[in-house]
Amino acid sequence: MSALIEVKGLDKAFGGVHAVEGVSFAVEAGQVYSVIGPNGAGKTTLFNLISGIYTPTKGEIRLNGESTAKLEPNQLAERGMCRTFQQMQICMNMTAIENVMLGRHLKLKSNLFSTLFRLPALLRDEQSCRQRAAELMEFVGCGEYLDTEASAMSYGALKRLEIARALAAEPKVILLDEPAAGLNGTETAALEELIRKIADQGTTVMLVEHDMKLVMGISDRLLVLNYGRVLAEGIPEEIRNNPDVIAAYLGG
Amino acid sequence: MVNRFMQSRLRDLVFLAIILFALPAFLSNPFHYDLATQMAIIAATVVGLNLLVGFAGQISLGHAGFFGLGAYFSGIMTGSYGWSSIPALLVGAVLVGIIAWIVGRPILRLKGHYLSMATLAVGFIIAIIINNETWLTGGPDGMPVPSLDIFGWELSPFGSYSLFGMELDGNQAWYLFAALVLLVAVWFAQNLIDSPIGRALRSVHGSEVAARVVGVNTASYKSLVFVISAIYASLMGGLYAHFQGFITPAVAAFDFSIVLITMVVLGGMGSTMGVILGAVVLKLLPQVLADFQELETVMFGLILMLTMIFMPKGLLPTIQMAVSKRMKKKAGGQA
Amino acid sequence: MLKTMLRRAGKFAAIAAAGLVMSAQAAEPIKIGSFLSVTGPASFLGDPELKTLEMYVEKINESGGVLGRPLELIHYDDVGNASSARNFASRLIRSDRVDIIVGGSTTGATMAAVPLVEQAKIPFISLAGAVVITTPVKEWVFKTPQSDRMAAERILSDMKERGITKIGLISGTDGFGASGRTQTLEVAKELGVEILADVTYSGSDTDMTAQLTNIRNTQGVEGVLNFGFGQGPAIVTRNYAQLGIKLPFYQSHGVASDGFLDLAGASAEGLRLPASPLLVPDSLPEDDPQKEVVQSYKAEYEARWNAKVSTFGAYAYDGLMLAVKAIEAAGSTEPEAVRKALENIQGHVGVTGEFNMSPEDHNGLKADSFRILEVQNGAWKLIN
Amino acid sequence: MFSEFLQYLFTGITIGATYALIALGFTLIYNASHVINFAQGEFLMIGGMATVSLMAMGVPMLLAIILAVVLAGVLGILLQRFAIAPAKQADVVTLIIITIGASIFIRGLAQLVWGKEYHVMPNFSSDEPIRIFGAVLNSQSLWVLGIGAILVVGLVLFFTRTLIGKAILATSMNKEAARLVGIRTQLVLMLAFMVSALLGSVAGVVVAPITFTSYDIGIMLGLKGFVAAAIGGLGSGVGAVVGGLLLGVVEAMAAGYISSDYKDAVAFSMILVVLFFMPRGLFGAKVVERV
Repeated sequence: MSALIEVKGLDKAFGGVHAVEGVSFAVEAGQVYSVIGPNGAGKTTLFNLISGIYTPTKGEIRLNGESTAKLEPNQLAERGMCRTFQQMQICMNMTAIENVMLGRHLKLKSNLFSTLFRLPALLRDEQSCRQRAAELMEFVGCGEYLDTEASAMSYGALKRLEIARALAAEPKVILLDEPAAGLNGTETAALEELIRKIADQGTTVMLVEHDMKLVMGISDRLLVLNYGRVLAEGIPEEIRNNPDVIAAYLGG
Repeated sequence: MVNRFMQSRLRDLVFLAIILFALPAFLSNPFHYDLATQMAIIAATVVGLNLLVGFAGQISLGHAGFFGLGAYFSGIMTGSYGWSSIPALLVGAVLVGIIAWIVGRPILRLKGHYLSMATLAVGFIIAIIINNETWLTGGPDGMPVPSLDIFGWELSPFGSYSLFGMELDGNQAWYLFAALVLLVAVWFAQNLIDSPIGRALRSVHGSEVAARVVGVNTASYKSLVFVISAIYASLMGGLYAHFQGFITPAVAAFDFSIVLITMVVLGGMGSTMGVILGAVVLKLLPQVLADFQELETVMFGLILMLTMIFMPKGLLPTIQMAVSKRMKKKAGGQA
Repeated sequence: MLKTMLRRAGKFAAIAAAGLVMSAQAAEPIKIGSFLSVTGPASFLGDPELKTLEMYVEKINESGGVLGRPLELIHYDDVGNASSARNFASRLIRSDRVDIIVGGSTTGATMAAVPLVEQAKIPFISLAGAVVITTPVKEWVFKTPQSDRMAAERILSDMKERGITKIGLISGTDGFGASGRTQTLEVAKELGVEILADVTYSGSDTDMTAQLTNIRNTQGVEGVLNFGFGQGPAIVTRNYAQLGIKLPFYQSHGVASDGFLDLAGASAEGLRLPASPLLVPDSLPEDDPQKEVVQSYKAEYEARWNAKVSTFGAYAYDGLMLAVKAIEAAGSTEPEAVRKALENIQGHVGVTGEFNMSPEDHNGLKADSFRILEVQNGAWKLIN
Repeated sequence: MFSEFLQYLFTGITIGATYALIALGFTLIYNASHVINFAQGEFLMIGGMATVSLMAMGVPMLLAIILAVVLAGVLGILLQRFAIAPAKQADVVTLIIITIGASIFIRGLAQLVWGKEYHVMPNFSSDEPIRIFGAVLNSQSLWVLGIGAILVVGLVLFFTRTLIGKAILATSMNKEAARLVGIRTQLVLMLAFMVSALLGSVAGVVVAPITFTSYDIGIMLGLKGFVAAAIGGLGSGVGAVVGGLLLGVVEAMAAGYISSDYKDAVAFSMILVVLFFMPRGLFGAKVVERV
């Protein structure tokens, strides 16, 4: 069985500066796969490459065996990839639940005619979509915000909301970019619980995170980046004991 | 379970209908009906433009071009080629939609001021063509347009009609017609906003990248809303031409594009009721200021500037915020 | 409860409406309505027109008004925009309920108002030039300026007299220029004048050298005509001189004002144009019937406004005088009677020319009411 | 044939230089505050009209020009202080509408003060045109080009050699960081508006002898300046100059060779083509989407 995500010799340069250089790895379906590394190691750039927001300078990414070189982010979403952002991307001009309902975009049949005349079929779809979105918000733990304007919500709630939106698309793989950043201890614990639940449902999770405790606790495998290059790759146990990793983290 | 939009949609639509049908009690002469009719038509145009600007967050400084195309297409087909109004309006709308789609695809990739520039250029090119092709459009001096006929039934500001036993003159009949058109335009706009398509559109404004990663093909949604708002403009342009009975290239001019976008921003971007208010205010202002003669321009500029400085969110949203703050205060005081 | 609320709302509306309508309850004045392009790109038309109307309405009222009733001038500024012109015409007719309209600075503004005027059956004397305003004749629409067609006839005939039969044409893309261009092309065909080059410029252009170079390089051109108004023709004139084009140069009546000479300066030397005698009142022969009218209008206007008189103000003067004459002849402001009286005005000597109206001619001027003037030593000189 | 081409080129470069100066004004303000100032054309109008009216009062030309430019500069500061600064939270479109309101207001005032007529300003030097290979060049065109070049060089020196210039640049790159290192950003923004107004008014003065001047001359020239700035790429000084000259030359060539009816349409089509291939104009900065 081939890997769900396969990255080979990936390169991304911004005006001569290599943010990601010669990175290769593979993520099997069902894993929780984390990318760690010091600030500026190229983690977010890597996510932007995988999710199609940046085009690689060199190298190849395969999703389910298919090359993603020519695919736009929305086409990747159609193929089951969804993500959250380090700097949250919430539509502040909508309510919380609308943000999650947006996540179900691909699951809804939208037809201009039935939309304009607001035909019963559309209403039914909308009802069930809303219901599903409400469940998801409950699932991630921001169920009390349903019709709150997104702009009026707290940071932590928005972080969870973004995950709910990504889940609403029922992705095969979800990319979480620093979901724990800015969260306090209790919130982080809840997040860990949430990620576990997501993984238990069979969704592959890719994670960029700084919180070592969290990462080591839930990851099946880890990728360590440093200055855009792969420093190490393996199961948490191997990473923990890798001298290069220790050196990099301790400022060696 | 009733969501925010459903509530406000019903409330807004009923509220608007009450205002529209109660208004005649305050209109004392045909000139008032004349103005009110124009306001309704322009308001419907702006409701369409608001879908693009207010909800999808894409600026257009050339929308009068589409309004003008609709006006001239309808005027030319009915006037010179003997078409009936309804097919002229509809075919015009389809053509304008196609044109908008063709130009929209490439220019909607642009962002911010570059998009304003490109839409401005498109509007200018349309206006220049209308101005120059005198054989077809009558050139800068304009052309007369026959009155509206709806499947053989003629609606003219100069006619007289009876409705449920009420005697109406042409201006009153036109007003009622335009009011209905506005209601339908608002209804469509609201249905669109509160739907999967509408969410996709709004997400383009809220966070384009978020929209893309959940599978929204933002490029085609931007095109879609551009086309829809162009069709609104085209249809309303056609109606405007039939109502006025005479059009000049001013209906397609840059100045008018600016007026349209100003109505949206002044009234409140993203608020359907707000932009209608914006249209009413901007249409009324020149009439009110007419008595100030030389001071008219200065005052218009000053009012526009001050309103936008002190109410950057637009008239209606600012008023609504003030009211809800007040009510909260009251509630808080009692608690 | 609801009733009182409604009543109160009604009261509000009445107050608001009164504010909008400009209440006017003087002793049965005769209401003269006007919409003019007082500001905007055509303000050089609307501004002197409004000044003239204001001044003569005042004067007439000082000497007892018309039919013993004072005149009341209700005027709006259409900013050169045809849609606002139409709206203000609507307001004049339906809200202000004027007896007659004297206005419409541009052809676009006039034509936009025509359907309303025709329907409301209110006499309307337009101050705009294009031939379409009165050809075909519209029952309620009259106009005081000579049509652009007459201007084209006058210019092309003068050219032919000088032996010029192949010309270059440069015109503005505004209403005046475009209509003038169309008429010139038609008249040229009738008179056997060939138009070898035909170029345009838009109202806001600041340099017409490219277009003139194009004409200069066209083989066989013997003379050049510029049909346009505003500042454009002055720029054309200066570029013409700079390029050193020596061919006979004509302008239209659109620039027949002293302001044009100020703008064009020495470059205007030698150019010709058709104009009303207003620019050369003193060189008219003593027996010219227009001499007195023209001289006194010029003197009065310049004394009152401390500004140079312009041909366009004279259109308003003639319009107002025709209206007064018609109302006096009709003995009332009853629209149909006034319209009939207007149609029957004969031998009325105005500043623009001698008006002989008829049911077939709502302009009443002949092409020879245009005099051909030439700029000599920085001043207008009457040629014929 | 060649003289014809040369003639179009002269015409295009002269008017293009004017566009370039206005475009530079747009660029300056855009760089400092990311505002597109639709009142830019009014600075040009103020320059020309104030000079003409002061000269009519008997003030010598040079002094009249200086006073007019100072007046425009003050106006630029007032515009920033009272219209732009209070609305700093506003949306991009809202700011556009504010500057449009400001331009209508300024135009209305000018019309009240100076009237609606067009006015002539004499050439700075001889009225005699210069002849080169059969083409004619208005001597004033040399003034436009010369002063335009001086202003461009002056601007470059201003931004690279003076503390104030560097402060404006720093603010444009990162407002917060600039504030942290002690730059008074509000003051800097005000300065940017002032310099932009100075540029516009000087442009207005030098072209007035060619174009005449009136209270509404700023509308179209201002718009063309925006077009030029967009072609060149907003925020790029080189782009503004190239965009302005390009627009002027294309207009003149189109009027001469293609169709004078459609020369403006040709210019506007050119923008569409440029933006189609280069969505940020010819010299616009490439921006990487940051998420």
